[in-house]
Amino acid sequence: MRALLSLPKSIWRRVTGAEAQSDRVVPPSGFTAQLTLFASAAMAFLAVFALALSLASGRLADRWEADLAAGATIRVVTPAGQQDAQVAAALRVLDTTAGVASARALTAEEHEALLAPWLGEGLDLSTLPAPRLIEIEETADGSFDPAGLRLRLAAEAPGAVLDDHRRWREPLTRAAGRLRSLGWIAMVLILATTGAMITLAANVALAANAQVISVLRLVGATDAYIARAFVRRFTLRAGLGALIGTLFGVAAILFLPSAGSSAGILTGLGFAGWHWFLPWLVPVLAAFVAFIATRASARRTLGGLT
Amino acid sequence: MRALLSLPKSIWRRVTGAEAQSDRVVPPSGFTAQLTLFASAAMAFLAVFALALSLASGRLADRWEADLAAGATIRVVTPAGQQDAQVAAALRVLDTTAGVASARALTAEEHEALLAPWLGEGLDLSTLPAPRLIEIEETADGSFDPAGLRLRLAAEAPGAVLDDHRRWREPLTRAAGRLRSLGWIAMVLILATTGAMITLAANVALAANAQVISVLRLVGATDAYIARAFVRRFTLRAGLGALIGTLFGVAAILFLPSAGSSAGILTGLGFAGWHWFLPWLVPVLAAFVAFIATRASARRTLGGLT
Amino acid sequence: MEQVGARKERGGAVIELENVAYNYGGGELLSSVSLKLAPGSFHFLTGPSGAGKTTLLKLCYGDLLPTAGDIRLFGRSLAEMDRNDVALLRRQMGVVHQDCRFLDHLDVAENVALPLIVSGRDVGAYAQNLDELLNWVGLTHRSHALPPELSGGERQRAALARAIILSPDVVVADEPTGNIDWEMSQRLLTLLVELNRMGKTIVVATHDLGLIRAAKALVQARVLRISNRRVQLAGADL
Amino acid sequence: MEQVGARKERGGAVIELENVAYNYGGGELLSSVSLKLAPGSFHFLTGPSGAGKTTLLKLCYGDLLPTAGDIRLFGRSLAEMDRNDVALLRRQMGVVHQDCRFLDHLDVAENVALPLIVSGRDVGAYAQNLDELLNWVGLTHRSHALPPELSGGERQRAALARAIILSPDVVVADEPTGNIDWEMSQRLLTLLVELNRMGKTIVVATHDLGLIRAAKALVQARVLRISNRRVQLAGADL
Ligand SMILES: Nc1ncnc2c1ncn2[C@@H]1O[C@H](COP(=O)(O)OP(=O)(O)OP(=O)(O)O)[C@@H](O)[C@H]1O
Ligand SMILES: Nc1ncnc2c1ncn2[C@@H]1O[C@H](COP(=O)(O)OP(=O)(O)OP(=O)(O)O)[C@@H](O)[C@H]1O
Ligand SMILES: [Mg+2]
Ligand SMILES: [Mg+2]
Repeated sequence: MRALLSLPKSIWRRVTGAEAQSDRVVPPSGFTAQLTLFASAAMAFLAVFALALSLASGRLADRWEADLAAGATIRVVTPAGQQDAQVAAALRVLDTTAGVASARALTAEEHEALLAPWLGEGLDLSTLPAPRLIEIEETADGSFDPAGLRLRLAAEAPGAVLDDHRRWREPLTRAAGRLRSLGWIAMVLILATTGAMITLAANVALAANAQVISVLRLVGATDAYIARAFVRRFTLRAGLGALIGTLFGVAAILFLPSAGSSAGILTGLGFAGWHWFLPWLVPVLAAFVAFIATRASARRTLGGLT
Repeated sequence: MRALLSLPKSIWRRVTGAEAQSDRVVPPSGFTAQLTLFASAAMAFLAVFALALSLASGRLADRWEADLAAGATIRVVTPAGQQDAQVAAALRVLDTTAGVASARALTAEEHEALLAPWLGEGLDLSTLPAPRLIEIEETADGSFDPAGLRLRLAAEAPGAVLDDHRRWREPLTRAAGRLRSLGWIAMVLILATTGAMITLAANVALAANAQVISVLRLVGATDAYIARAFVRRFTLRAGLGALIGTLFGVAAILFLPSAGSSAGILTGLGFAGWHWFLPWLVPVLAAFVAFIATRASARRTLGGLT
Repeated sequence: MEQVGARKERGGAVIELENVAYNYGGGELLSSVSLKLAPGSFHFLTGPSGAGKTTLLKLCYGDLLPTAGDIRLFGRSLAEMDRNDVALLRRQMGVVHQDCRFLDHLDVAENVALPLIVSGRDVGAYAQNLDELLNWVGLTHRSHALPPELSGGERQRAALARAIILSPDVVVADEPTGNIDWEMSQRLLTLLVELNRMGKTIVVATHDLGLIRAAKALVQARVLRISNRRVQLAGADL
Repeated sequence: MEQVGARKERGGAVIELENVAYNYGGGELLSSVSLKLAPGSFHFLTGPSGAGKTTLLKLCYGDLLPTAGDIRLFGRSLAEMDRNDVALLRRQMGVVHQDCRFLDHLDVAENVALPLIVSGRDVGAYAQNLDELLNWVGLTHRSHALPPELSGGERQRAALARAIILSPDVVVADEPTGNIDWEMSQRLLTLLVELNRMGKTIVVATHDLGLIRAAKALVQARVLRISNRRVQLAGADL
């Protein structure tokens, strides 16, 4: 921790020009400074993770959404000779079904890929009288009626069985959506906590400096002058702390060992494309929150002291 | 926040008997108190989530582990009449294979359940000449030799194909393991952060009270007496704050809407059985961390002031 | 900008209290106090401990607002001023607080220069002024010490130096010699008298009758005494 | 337990400095100071501002350790004591600090009772004692005020009350009359003299020569003067 805290301190002195006369009138308040720096660094670190989680689950939800966009499948199970005819019949039915955007019979390769996990690779499907699958893509409003379709299929292609994917898709996308909102809620909570923490730290500093304030007033300092010194200091500290936390967070995410492709959520925990830009908003936001919080708290304190 | 902070304050007064004479000598230090309460509540809240995440991914890993514990599968693909004979032959081979703990042919129902997601439910496997599956359970040392087994099977049951599951299991359990350790690392980070935050808050309080300490010394208070007042206060505050945070965290997890069974990680984010006991360790730990941190910081401060 | 309605009325009073009453929430501490301190006058304020000397001075430099009556500083009513005006006003009034407070993280020289700093003046331009002042109050050798390292008397001298560095029109000093030996208080008195001769208005609260007697030999000082919540001109017995 | 080696040697000194030197890191402030304060003696300590009066008193009550030489309090060397011993020792020494500090969150009565509280005594048993003491220093009507609400003189009186509530063997007072008017300082002096007659050892640092003269009329007091880093017995000129 020592090392962590001494580096920002030296940067801090430069950033703020702590030697500037007007800044020197507020005492350096060692521990409160460390507390502010540390708290905002820790919070920024967590915020970066929450952000990554949100974005990753957003991407996951999109992928699941896409994977299952087919909406529904029709299985055609018949003696081998009749399959092609019944597949064609089913496709015809689908052509005239409201709510179906397109329908397409899977190729043998696609079919094989689908079954490989369960039946092994290198399986020659043609030797097995396995069912043929038709993928249905719904229209955007997703309003096709499974019950009606089943009845029509029973009449025109008796071997065709409708398998509605929505029962798979919905819980999955709902889960991903929940993970995403969990991430955003965490973000908001973390920001609120940071705000509260910095407000409290600023209050601690202002309360501890009641005497400093009274001396400054005695010699003719205006409230704006006094408030400015505190606000500037806390804003810079919070921003700097958050920057450090963000750096650590981004570094941690960058160097997180990536799992195999099967580990869905975990591999995805990173930023992609312009999302790399988002974590850098964390320090800006933290500084902004600190600015607002400290200014309010300074005004309140200064208003309260006679 | 007001409401959140006024409740603990009133509890606080009771818990600590703040009116007790010996405790009154240390000033109530409003904002620092709020800061400590708030920080430890926030941290405990996060800790409970991290704990739940760790435990849930532990369970997930166990489940995947169990699901894939078969270690390997043998697919027996032959003309229908020969299946039973070849399955028996394969089982005999496995009986005498080093590293195989047990082997068992899947029943028709199990087989059906496995294929249902892909081929639809209510499928009658007997009408399809689908392959038969044999589940192999490895011995604990997991040292069986797939290449050797393949050779022996080729000789004795030519229709049997060995399918090594380890390529599925390993990345999955590795991913779950990583999620679990991420949870534990988060726990440790959060505890360390809490410790650091409370140490800093205690330091702020002690620094702000340098004058109180000098007055107490002037009138003959021993260092032990002074330190005790600070340590007791911070320990109780941190413990109380963490208790509040834990309550909120547990409540949040309890009322987290549960997803369908397909949403693996998310549904699992709760406690099971005796794990319900674990989150309550968070306030105890927080109080302990605060005790150690404050005592160290009080000793240092008291040692430093002449 | 810095001259808050400065002595528009040359003949008027610098500090004017009209029927002022004050209480800290309990019983009345001061009531119907009327006072006019003319520019260039020298006043002592005495009275038993707890009579309200410090309170009256705080009213005079706008640190407290009267519970009744009106206070006019430099011809402007306190009631009309906002905080900012009071802050600017303070730059024309040098105040020595009874428990002289400093910024403990700045050294003595910086503390004495504080009024320059907060009013945005260039401290460098006043360097000689500062040195002379420190020398005058006998703190040159302590100018780089921090306030907590000062002795009681050194603090009071530093506070006086701080009060007069801006060369204010009014100097208000609350027990400036409480911790100072006789010789040093004579020097402070001489300094105040000198300032008074330069036209500054001086108000000193003190319980040190010796100081008042010594001053009377040097300057035409009026002595105000607080008793029974009133301010009266003390007789010739002092 | 509370009597830290209390006056084993009846005839010996309560406070004994042997060849003591002190500096705050810079030049020597005190050097080769040797002193013996007999039990029941009354001493004044004077000297110009910044001479080291407060410093010498702090050495006498174990707040500072000498840079050279030895200090024995109640016959026990300071060098042998740890912090705990010093804390217990303080309960036998009532100290009035120059800038009398209080716990600002406790009221005056509680502050005065503080030595009882920190030594674990039952404050209730001392209630009458406390009331009398507050009455004596004229603070009964202010007993529920907070210290920042006191006037300068009220603070000094409260500090004196706090110093003597445990009826200590030694009373050390640093400028106890700096902010108090003549009448009140006469009362404080009478109180100190009374304590002295009860056998307490009294040490008072002051720059108020009037106080010293008044005391000499009441009690056989020795006057010590610090000058040139030495402590000398002041002549009959005082
Ligand atoms: N902030 C405050 N709140 C309540 N009472 C106060 C406050 N400040 C001062 N008092 C009370 O008002 C009375 C007058 O106080 P003030 O400081 O004006 O006296 P003073 O004449 O300066 O006395 P001294 O010579 O002891 O400094 C005192 O009894 C004091 O206790
Ligand atoms: N903590 C400190 N660090 C450095 N120098 C100090 C410290 N305390 C006091 N001094 C210096 O030591 C010298 C003696 O101080 P001390 O307070 O003993 O004087 P004093 O005789 O009590 O004066 P006064 O009558 O003004 O109270 C002063 O010059 C003071 O500035
Ligand atoms: Mg006063
Ligand atoms: Mg002194």
